[in-house]
Amino acid sequence: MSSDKMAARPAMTQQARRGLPKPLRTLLDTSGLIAIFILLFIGLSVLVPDFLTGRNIVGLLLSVTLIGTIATTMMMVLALGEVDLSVASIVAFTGVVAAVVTSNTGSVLIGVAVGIGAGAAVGAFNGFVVARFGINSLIATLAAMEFVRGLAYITSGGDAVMITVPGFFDLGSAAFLGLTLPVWTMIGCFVVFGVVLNLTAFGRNTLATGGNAEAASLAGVNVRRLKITVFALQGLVAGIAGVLLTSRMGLGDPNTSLGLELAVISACVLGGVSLSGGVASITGVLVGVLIMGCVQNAMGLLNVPTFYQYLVRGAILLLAVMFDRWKQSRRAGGG
Amino acid sequence: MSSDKMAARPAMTQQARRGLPKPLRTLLDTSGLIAIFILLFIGLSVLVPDFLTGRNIVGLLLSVTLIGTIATTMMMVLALGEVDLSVASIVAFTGVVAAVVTSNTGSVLIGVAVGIGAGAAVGAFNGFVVARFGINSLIATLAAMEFVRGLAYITSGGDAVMITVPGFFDLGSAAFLGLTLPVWTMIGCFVVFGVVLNLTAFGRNTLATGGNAEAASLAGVNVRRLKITVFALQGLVAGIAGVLLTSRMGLGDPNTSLGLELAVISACVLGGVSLSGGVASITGVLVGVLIMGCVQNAMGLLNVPTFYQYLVRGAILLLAVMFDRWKQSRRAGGG
Amino acid sequence: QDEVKIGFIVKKPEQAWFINEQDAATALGEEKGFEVVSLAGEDGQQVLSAIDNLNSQGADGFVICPPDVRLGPAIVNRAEQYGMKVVTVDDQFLGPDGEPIASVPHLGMSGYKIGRQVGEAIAAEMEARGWDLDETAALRISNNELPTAKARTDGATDALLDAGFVQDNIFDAPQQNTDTSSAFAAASPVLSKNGRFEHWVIYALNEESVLGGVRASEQYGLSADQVIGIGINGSGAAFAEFQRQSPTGFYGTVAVSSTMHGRQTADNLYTWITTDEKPPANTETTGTLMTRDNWQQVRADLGL
Amino acid sequence: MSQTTLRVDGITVEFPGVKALDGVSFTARGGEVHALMGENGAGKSTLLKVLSGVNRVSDGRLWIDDEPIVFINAREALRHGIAIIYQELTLSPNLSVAENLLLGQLPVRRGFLDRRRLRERAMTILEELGEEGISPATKVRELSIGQQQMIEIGRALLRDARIIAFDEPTSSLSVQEIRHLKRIVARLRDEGRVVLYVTHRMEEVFEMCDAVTVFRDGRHIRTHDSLDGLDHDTLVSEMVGREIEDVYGYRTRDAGDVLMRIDRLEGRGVRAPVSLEIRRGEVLGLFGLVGAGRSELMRLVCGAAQATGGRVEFGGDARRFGTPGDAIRAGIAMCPEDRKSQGIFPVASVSDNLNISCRRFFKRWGVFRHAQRETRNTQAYIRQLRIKTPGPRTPIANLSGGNQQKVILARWLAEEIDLFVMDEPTRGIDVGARRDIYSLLYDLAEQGKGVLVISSDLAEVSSICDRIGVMRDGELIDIVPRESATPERLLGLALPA
Ligand SMILES: Nc1ncnc2c1ncn2[C@@H]1O[C@H](COP(=O)(O)OP(=O)(O)OP(=O)(O)O)[C@@H](O)[C@H]1O
Ligand SMILES: Nc1ncnc2c1ncn2[C@@H]1O[C@H](COP(=O)(O)OP(=O)(O)OP(=O)(O)O)[C@@H](O)[C@H]1O
Ligand SMILES: [Mg+2]
Ligand SMILES: [Mg+2]
Repeated sequence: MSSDKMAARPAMTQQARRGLPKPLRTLLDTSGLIAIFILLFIGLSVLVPDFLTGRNIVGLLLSVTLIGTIATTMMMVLALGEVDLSVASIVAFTGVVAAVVTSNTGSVLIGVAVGIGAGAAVGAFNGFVVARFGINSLIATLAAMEFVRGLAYITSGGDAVMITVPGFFDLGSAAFLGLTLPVWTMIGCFVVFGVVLNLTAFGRNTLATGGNAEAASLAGVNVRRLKITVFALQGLVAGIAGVLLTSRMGLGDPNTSLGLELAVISACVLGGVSLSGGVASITGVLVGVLIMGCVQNAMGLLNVPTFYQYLVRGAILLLAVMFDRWKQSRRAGGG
Repeated sequence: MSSDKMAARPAMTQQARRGLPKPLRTLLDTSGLIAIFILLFIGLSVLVPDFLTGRNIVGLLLSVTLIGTIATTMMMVLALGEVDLSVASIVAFTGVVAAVVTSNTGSVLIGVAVGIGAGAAVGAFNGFVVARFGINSLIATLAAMEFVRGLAYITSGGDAVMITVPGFFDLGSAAFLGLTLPVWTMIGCFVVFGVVLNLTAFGRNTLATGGNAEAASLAGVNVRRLKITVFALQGLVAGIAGVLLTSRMGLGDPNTSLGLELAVISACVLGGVSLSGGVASITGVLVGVLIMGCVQNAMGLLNVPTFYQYLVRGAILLLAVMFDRWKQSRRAGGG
Repeated sequence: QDEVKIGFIVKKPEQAWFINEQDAATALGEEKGFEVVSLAGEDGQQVLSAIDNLNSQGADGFVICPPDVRLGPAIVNRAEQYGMKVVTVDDQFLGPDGEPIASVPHLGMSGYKIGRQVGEAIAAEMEARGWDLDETAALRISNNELPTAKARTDGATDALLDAGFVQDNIFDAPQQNTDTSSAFAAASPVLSKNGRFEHWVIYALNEESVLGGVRASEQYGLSADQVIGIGINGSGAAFAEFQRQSPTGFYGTVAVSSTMHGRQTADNLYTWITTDEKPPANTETTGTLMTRDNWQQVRADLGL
Repeated sequence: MSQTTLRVDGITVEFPGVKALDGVSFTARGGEVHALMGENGAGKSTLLKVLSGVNRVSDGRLWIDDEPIVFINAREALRHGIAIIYQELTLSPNLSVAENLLLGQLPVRRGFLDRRRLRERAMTILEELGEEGISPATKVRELSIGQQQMIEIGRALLRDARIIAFDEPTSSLSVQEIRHLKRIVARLRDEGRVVLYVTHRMEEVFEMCDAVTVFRDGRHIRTHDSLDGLDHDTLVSEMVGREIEDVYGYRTRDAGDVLMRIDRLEGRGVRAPVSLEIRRGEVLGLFGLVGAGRSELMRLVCGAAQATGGRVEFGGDARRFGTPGDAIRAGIAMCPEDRKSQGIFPVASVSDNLNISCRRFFKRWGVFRHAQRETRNTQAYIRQLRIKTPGPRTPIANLSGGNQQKVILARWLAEEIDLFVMDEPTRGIDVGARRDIYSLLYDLAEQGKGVLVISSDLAEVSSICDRIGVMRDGELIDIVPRESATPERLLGLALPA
């Protein structure tokens, strides 16, 4: 609707744009969000000392692995027109399970497998409840969020679980080309789900279902199976993230990652994923994650007092979305 | 879709229903959720010692005032097809502001007015951003949630703000007919917003806009003004709740009510309010709030270990929604 | 290297306690000419990012109150990797064996001991008021998800039991958060269920929670002289309560000097970095009971 | 009421990549029904949306009674007495019929909703619409699309507008409702209002309208101030820019063996068991009034709803499909009737909309989709059905209604299956494209496939089908062979006895 309203003044915007140098103009025109990110990144590199150093960038990447990894499947869930609030609990639960199982069996492999499997099982259950009974995913996963967090506390006895098998730590610190396994996992997830979303029928069906579930069903998409699969994938990836987190930290903490779900969802939405389903882009999500990570990192480097960090985070989030909206309507108007 | 599938066996369900006593049958047929609540309430009264005592019920009511009060306007926001994540921050912020202003001016009236006004202002700003710029309300209010929480910390310096004017405490403890002002406020909000939703053009326009914003706008509803008003009301009511909380507790705590927004939203959704807008019922919300409150209260009385409380809360939430769904599809099938 | 730079990482950056610590450290830094970077580490993930961040800024070491004591090995590991020195404040690292990591200097109060102090103060006041132990119940506002909270309430419980408190009269009110309203909600059913008791004592992990319990007790018609609530910290919530016109059930609080903690640990670390003199392995601090009568004095003494 | 004049003066509307209207000028006078005609995507709906302030113009203006205006939003337009019945339904599904009818002008008394007046006004208007059967308290989502369309019309009538425009109102209405609509339109005209009427049905133009303006590609082609002496073929060739002799172009074929046999099938919406056979190479029609149960019957067959009794034999075996997907894989596809709620994926591209089902045939290494083949497929249908779109990647929501319908149709034409069930396939499609579609259907039949067409367009069913089943009130009344299927006979069977 609002794009309709903006549509009326193409001439004006076209003029305004002439003032900018050519490459910047093209960039602004093709993607608002990527442009925001690049400008932000350049700005931070220039203004914030120590920002553009190899070790800071590695640190930055590491700090967004959890959000980034889970954002890839959250993107799928949102594309489907659903939402998953239980991811933070799954991270905590699978981490605890992996720690307990590894400690008890002495086998890293079994521990990791059971941990990840537990995540996938929770995800599949969410999907089943949503798809089979037609229950709103917000409420279903909110229930799962409580339930699974409870399971994490019960499994761990409320206290963080130490891991005694040294091989477990290697998972989180194994490095290749200067990046550790968690970072590679995040990169892998971006690649895999980027491919899934864009290059497979499964991905397109997910988008279609998010756009209009009834039409998708009539067009032969097995909506129920699709939903279960997507939620199971979400659980699986959250499980992987949880296990890696545990191995990085050296302990399975049932209290970990409170509030992670909102951070992940907002990274996705910042990246242009529609909450009403049907619209998603993997580059958008990547950029959304990176914007949030860079801002947080720069605030740490600049020693911004905690309280003001809230203001900055809120303001950046709002400004980024507003700028993106403005870009979109301008593009619609400018033709 | 799923109602279509259930629709196939009216004969069977009609038969099954004959087995139940008449009044129960009618109840089950008219409203699933109210029935769940009544059964739950009877069950708890019988099984949980001390549940059905005057003072426990008063305590129960008091413990749900915060959620209950805010749920009434959250219902309006959800009916509009939007969502507001910033309520918890508004509660904290307005409480702190009221405490600071009261202490500095020495006037309870000014403190309360400024506190509530601050809430309304934040709400109106949210509405403005959502309505004017067409920004997704989840992301806009997420930004506000961060920003306003930051403001609360900055206003208070991070520490709870003490109130020196004794008149302020009376607000939270003033009693009438055995119920205190916060409880009456909650009751008042339920009445007011019940009336607004069902008996005014404003309420019906809100539902129409939530059901199909384009249709409402084409039919001449001033959607933009409507959105700003609803969000402002939400801010106003959250402000009232925040000020009352501060006066009840005797201090303005910037850390208060973390996670309240999810509790409020889930009470609404439990009460049958649709997240996609256009469907809302005030009795539903009341029952949703009461179910959550009763369960929490009973777990306290039964001394359920903390960790298992998570399981119970999750399970109750899921079961209630599932039962409600099942009821709905049965009714659709049987009718 | 021209200027020394240290980090100060805390688990709850919004709480007055930790803000005081960080502020005190920063103030000391200005006095002595080193820079303090205040960072948040609310979970393991954030702590490691904070350390990476410090490393990017070229810091020489950091003071930390970890979100989980068992993160010790991972944190020490990361710090060693970057050649940074670590001291802990408030919460001491535990090693894989469950024992404190002795190689990391620590300064703090043991949660259990401070809890005991609360319990002892309550016992003393009960005795002073001459309460009958059979008619006295304890409202333990617990938060078993948080190990520090558990240590504190356990300490208080043990001290009360040692003073002859009746085990069966201790009731748990599990809160979901650490703020006033969640404590209020948790306390309500317990109080309503146990109306037969004449007197109540209330304790929890902090002042806000005890206050919530006291507010709930008022709701159930218990007067100030029927309730003894004692908190822990010495923050605005307590001061607010002490400033009220008439006494309430919030009898006192065990105040601990966050300022001293922040200053001392920062100083220790600075000395370690500049003179290579390692601070003592474990310094235990204690709290001071602060009541309506002496709160201003104690507040000034502790520099809160 | 005094007579109003609407003058459209040099209106130009641009969308990214399209000039939807290009300097259009004409005049419509009160007391006449002015038809707007043109191919799909010619710009008819765009013009109406300019009238209602939804679309902004980049040039030109409107004159109402010699007063120049350009509206900035829908409220403004409503205040100036302009009411539009849009091509796509714009109702709020969970509100009652009465509330939807009066949305935007709900009656208020002392600050509160005046429920009594709400109900009364709703009842009056429902009666006028000939929909006395609908209770004002019913939720709109429980109505059939035809009924919803009538509510939409009722809402516009309640505006008491000077200028009232209908955008293809009859595309989802059946004979009975169309009759009411015609009466209403005549009354509006007699009251001196300006009535604009968009349709693709020629017979309506000649029957109801007094003047006609023809558009092509966003340009004004010609305004006939009177229909005297204007003949069907001239109008068609002005619209599509070529000669079309017989739109239906029926081709005879021989029927093969039985493809599907429905035996005493029962379920929701189908009150009496239905038995029916369709042969290879046959085009079978299903005619009936709105709510006769044709769609419901086919939903039972295609797995979109579950039958309570009876059986379906397909290709010789008894089959039961749990989901439409099962049916499609077995060789039956259904093109749904409600394109907005059951057909399109509004935010997805034309290509994604078209290939959603058939893409399973072009996979790479069993997993990846074959983007080139999808694009090729899309482009082939864009050419074949003359779909007017800037390109295969345009979001389908930017297409005109008729072009969206063509995309949905192409989705099923691209399928490699044996039985095509088409529910109201030509809804909103212009004459030229219709001809192309019919000839495609005959092609399919000639290849030995079965085609089942549900249609409420009497002329259409009686002209293109080999046999026509007539349903009434959830019952299959009779199956009439083409030779004896006169419109009168079909209508006689379909109308309540
Ligand atoms: N919102 C939009 N964005 C982009 N293009 C649009 C939009 N709306 C319409 N168009 C384009 O404008 C042109 C005219 O469309 P319009 O809907 O007016 O056609 P129409 O004459 O009503 O056709 P139909 O008979 O199919 O309804 C089409 O090419 C269409 O693709
Ligand atoms: N969602 C619904 N809820 C309740 N009743 C419905 C619903 N959909 C259809 N019906 C009813 O089922 C019956 C059959 O409707 P159906 O849509 O199958 O008729 P049809 O012959 O296909 O007519 P149409 O011309 O509208 O497509 C009608 O009485 C209709 O009112
Ligand atoms: Mg059109
Ligand atoms: Mg139909």
